[in-house]
Amino acid sequence: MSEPLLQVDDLVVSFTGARRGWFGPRSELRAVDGVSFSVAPGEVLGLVGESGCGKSTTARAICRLVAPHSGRVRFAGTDLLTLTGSALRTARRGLQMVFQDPFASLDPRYTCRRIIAEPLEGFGLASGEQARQRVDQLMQQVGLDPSMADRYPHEFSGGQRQRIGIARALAAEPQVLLCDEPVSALDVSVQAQIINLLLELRRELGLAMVFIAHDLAVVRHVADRIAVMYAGRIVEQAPADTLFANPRHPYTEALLAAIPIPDPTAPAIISQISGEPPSPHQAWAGHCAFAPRCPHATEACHSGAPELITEADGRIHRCPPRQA
Amino acid sequence: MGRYLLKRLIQAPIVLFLIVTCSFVLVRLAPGGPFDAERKVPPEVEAALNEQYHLDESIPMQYGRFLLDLAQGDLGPAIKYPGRSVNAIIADRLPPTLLLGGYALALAVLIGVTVGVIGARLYNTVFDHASMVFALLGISIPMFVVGPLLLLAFQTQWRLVSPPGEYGPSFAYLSLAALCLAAPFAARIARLCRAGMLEVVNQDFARTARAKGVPEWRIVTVHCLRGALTPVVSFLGPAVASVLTGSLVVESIFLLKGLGWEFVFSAINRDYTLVIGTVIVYSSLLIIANLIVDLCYGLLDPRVRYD
Amino acid sequence: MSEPLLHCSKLSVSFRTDNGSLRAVDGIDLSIAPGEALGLVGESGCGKSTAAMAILGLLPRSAQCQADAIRLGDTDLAQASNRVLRSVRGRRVGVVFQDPMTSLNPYLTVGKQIGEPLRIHLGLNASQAKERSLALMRDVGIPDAATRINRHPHEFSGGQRQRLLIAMALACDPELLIADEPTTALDVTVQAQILDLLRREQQRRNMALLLVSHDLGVIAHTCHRVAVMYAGRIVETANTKPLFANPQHPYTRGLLAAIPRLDGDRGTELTTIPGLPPRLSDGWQHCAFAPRCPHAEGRCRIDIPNMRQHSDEHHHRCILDLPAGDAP
Amino acid sequence: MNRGMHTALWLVPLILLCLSGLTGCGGTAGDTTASTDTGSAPAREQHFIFNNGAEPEYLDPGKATGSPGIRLINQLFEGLTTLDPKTLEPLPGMAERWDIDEAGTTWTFHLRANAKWSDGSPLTADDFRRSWLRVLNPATGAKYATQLYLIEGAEARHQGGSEDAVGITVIDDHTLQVRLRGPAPYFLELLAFTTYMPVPAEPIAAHGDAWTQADTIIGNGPFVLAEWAERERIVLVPNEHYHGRDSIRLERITALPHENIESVYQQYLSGAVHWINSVPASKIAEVKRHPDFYTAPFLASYYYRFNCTVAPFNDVRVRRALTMAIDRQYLVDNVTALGEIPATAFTPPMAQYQPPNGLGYDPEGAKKLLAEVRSEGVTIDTVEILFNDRDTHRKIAEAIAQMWRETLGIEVAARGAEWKSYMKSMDQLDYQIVRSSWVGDYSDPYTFLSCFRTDDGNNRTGWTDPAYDTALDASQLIQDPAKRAAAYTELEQRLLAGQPIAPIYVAINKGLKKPFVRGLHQNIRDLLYCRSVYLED
Repeated sequence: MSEPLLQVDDLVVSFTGARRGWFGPRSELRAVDGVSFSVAPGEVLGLVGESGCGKSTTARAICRLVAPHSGRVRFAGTDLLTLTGSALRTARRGLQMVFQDPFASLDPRYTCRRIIAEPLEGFGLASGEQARQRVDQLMQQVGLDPSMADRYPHEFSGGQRQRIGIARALAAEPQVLLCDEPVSALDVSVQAQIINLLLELRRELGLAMVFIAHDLAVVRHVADRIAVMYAGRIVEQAPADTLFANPRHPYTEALLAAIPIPDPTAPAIISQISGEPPSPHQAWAGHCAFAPRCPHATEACHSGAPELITEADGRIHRCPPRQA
Repeated sequence: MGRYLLKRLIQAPIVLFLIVTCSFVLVRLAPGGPFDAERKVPPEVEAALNEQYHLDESIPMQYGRFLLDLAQGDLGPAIKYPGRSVNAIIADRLPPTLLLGGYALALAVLIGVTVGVIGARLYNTVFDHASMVFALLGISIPMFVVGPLLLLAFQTQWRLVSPPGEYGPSFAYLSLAALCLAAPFAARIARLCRAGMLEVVNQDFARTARAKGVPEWRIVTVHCLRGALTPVVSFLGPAVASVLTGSLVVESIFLLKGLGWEFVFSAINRDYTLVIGTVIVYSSLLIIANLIVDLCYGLLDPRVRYD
Repeated sequence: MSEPLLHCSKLSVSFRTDNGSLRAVDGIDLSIAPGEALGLVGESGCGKSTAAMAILGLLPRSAQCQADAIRLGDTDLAQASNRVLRSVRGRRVGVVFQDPMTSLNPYLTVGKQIGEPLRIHLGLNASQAKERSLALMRDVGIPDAATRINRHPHEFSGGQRQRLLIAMALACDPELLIADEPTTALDVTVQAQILDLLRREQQRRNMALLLVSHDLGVIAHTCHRVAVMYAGRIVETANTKPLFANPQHPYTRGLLAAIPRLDGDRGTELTTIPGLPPRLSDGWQHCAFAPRCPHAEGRCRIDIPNMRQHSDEHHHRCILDLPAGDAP
Repeated sequence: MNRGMHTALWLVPLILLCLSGLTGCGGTAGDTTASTDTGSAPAREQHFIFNNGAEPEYLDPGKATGSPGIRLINQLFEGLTTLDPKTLEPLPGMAERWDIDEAGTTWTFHLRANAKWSDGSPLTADDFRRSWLRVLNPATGAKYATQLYLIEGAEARHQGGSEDAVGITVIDDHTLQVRLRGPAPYFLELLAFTTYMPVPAEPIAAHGDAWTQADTIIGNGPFVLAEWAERERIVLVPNEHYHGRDSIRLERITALPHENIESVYQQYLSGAVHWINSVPASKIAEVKRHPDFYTAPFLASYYYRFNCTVAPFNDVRVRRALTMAIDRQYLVDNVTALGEIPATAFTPPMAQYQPPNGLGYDPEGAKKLLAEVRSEGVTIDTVEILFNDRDTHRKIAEAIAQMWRETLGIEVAARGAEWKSYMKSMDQLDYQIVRSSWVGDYSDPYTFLSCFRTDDGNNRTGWTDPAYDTALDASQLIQDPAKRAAAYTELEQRLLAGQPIAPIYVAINKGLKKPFVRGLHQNIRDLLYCRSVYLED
């Protein structure tokens, strides 16, 4: 593997919660609890997990949209967390986000052209006629008709708005796209179009991506490597094929088993585990957060924090070897 | 909940203390004193009077004396009522104001909620439009216009109520006063309740109830009313304050001698002790009303947490 | 097919809006046999939820519903009075809604809410209703039901709330359960649990199920039969296995092909349906899918295609005969 | 739980309604009894109900200042003299006759043999001496003590001197001798004033300021206090020990303290009140058409004060110019419009005295005068009229501002202030021009003219004229009525020459009185004597 483009080390994002007892200390909520991963140039890392597991917060913390508590985010050789102001803005140019809700993330008062042109002018990449041409080019690139450039976001459909969001991200000429649930708000037929677009952009521009989603089938289709998050931690990280063929962590197993396969002849969906993921409002538990739902949990799982285990096949996970 | 209550109960006297201290200073800073009059009082008389009420002392001294008396529950002698104590005057004047205010609030809630709920159920019908026009009138016409109009109609023209004479106000007369005081609040409550109801009946849980075969009246009363009342309850806190201030106007129009009237009178006359006494009573009423409203949220909506 | 439990014929719903009327459901026929699970599938805005809600008259005021008949057993719900409709709702037909967070009344305890249909329809008194509610809560897998029956909905997790909604819908042993996107708001592991529960209760009670979903994966494992909707019309209906194995309508084929598969090749281009799902309008005068259909011919844009029989119980609304297994 | 909750919510207003219903029922029942009583009685019940305008501060004759209190005290107490209800002619009160020495300064009063307190105990000459000395004791805090300054040594006593030097001598139980500082023809009228009325010794000693409550008060007037429900009503019934009891016809008097004139007017229209002595300004046109409406001259002057200590008002020409630019006729015709009499002098006309003419409306003269001042380099750009914020005062101020603006080209601002801050500004000479009025205490110009003595607390203009002060004191030593009147005229001319004020009009009494109320006269001092009042069938 080449030198990573984006390296996240032990990232922690925490919030203070309610006071314990009458005069007790405020509890600490860890939305993201020691997340580490890296993305090589041109690589797509899938980040999956259920709602509230901290995957979106991770993306936001990397872009400094929320303030991380601790950890390190190295992007193209600089530590983003130590930068502020314009230095941060400049350093962040190569790292662009695509959001889940394309409508909420586009300013309704701006035309499509102005939205896409904003990073061009903001980063001094192009202006005037040059910018016009670049916007037309970007719109074509994401499959939008440049003649629609002067319309407002509400005049576009959901899929088209997501294309605008992608075009805006591309305008900054990034090396890494952080895609936060880019297709979950879309219908199946449109979702496929956007996935294809992202794959095409990756091929053409050599973009690296962090692709966040809760739909495992979509992530599997897009990502080279997949990290599975649960309750703020990455519980397993492996190349996509390896992960699906042979999940190591019991949570990954349960997640895979629960995916509804659109094939009535396939084995039926089985709910292997009971209970629900912990709410992010629950106080941070030091031990394995999955233990209460885990069919294999032992005494030890309920006390100590699970260590990261790196296996020979490049798989990293947080579950100690099970006795068969 | 317990902690919240305790916190509020600790807060209340502190808030009260601050209000009272501010009023104590402010009323003394206001130009003029209790003995200034059109006809100049001879200086030796003014000196004698000031001495009698300790107004010759420095303000900190007066304040200390006031606190000492207050600690014993004594609000002092009323300056403009020779021979009467503030305590006695408040004891005398508070009940009519409480009666009028309580009656008006009850009327406002009763009329407002009924009209609001019916308006929401008959959304976009003649009743709905008519009641909202009335509500708009109720909100926009001030009490000092409504009051004399009511008197003119019911007392002078139709002779349906008699003015308070020898035997104090009759029930009908009191009702008229309460109606005048209640009108703007009933109107606001009707609008809030209608809006609340319209919002709540369109929520998913109302549809769930409908899908269970729950009759419409039961959806309104059992499922939706509490939700629709939440904005009404938040309005009631400030409403209590407005009812208290409104009672100043209504008491004056309807010639009812309550505490509100006394408050205005004492402020105009710079009756220092009586002003502070009424301020204490009013502030306490407000603090209690707000506390009750806050606790009502919890009764209405189980999701409310007190922190 | 045995005598259907529910039969809707020519069910249409339009909405009055500021820009005229929108036809959300355009003359659909729907039948469910007793004990059968029917999946109603389609993309957002295709009218599937509207159609399901129209059966019990649960549409908002702005909707206008027309139908030749909505027969439930020997009752015609299309002609029924409000009183009759009320006696059917919750008693003969239960409904589970999409969003468990907002579909429960936050002001009432869950016990009260589950007990309500029992008291209204079966005339149980408070203690009887409570007892039955408790049993129902245990049935749907609420742990510690006895103490939590007096709790309010906000004290339950999302999955548990959906279980409570199911318990409420099942309270009077309905003949039909309408589940409108019952798992869409839930996480995948919880979704599996709820689907388990629905399947189990449906079989145990031999109850008919109308499952409305956009997720073909959910339908595939839960329903006996599937009806695919597009732009307010049913474009294809068949038993589940034939439909997935041999879809006839180009829209169904496109939909199935657009889903990334766990067993497919990663990183390859997904098959897509070009264009966008149609906006609702005053109703299409020809095949609504024609503008997006790669096979469309001139005649597709002339008339509304009729339902055609492909094989036993496999009908579709395409005038073309597509070769088997050919993806669009 | 939930059902209970809802019931509880609805219970609160219901209980409140029931409670108010219960208390209200008591009131209704009372009303019914009252009306059956009147129904069964063949003649009209002699129960006179009037609105007194406000709650009296004091019912203590020695301490009272406000007219609501004085109006009631005149029924409850009686001085050595009392006044004719119509003409205000002094009549024998507690004294049946009196002698005056030649100098007109020593007065000997002979009390009625049957002078009694309302508890039946005898009223003696010493009661008067004690009551008057009480007023003169500075510790008493009697605001009207100056009314007694006419008595020799009184002023000195009030300022801390000895009681023994005060010229009041008790000859015997029924004879009282008073020595005055000078011959004062109005002394007999003054003796009827509340400050000169006797107060009982024992209740005051026992209850202090609270002695005027219904259960403790002892009076000597035609009526006694039966009930004082504060802020609700005051009820008087005849005093059985009053010397003129036989001529008293009213059985009951109820005085209401309501201040909201608008509502009081409605009350009058509904018949619940027989007499109101103020009318709503907003309904003046309607009120004027009412057959019960009356107006009468009043011993009161409405005028504007100038602050003579600040420029440009320290220049008499400016004060005169401003005075000349006021069109009083226009004001009384169009602004106040109730029959007020335009005045160019401070003192209103009285039986013994016609005030001299001051400066009338003369816009040209005003312009010329002001031009003269301006030519000396004085700039008069903006002036401010201060008034206590009431509708009538505002209208008058705005009209005058308009006149000054148009005639003299001065920018005038009219500023309303709350009562006490208005008083404060006036007291501290913190104003330029301020609205004022003065009500006479007795029918003698002295009650007006003495205000402008340099050191008088009621001067409030900073105007000072030593010659005026000297002449004022000298006038009090003149016994001959004609000479005295001439002296007053001269004084008034001096005052008007100094022009510390701009007289505007003589005020009037106005009110509504039911036609069946008889013996209630509108006298020049607006004094009420119920002993002559009765209700006609």
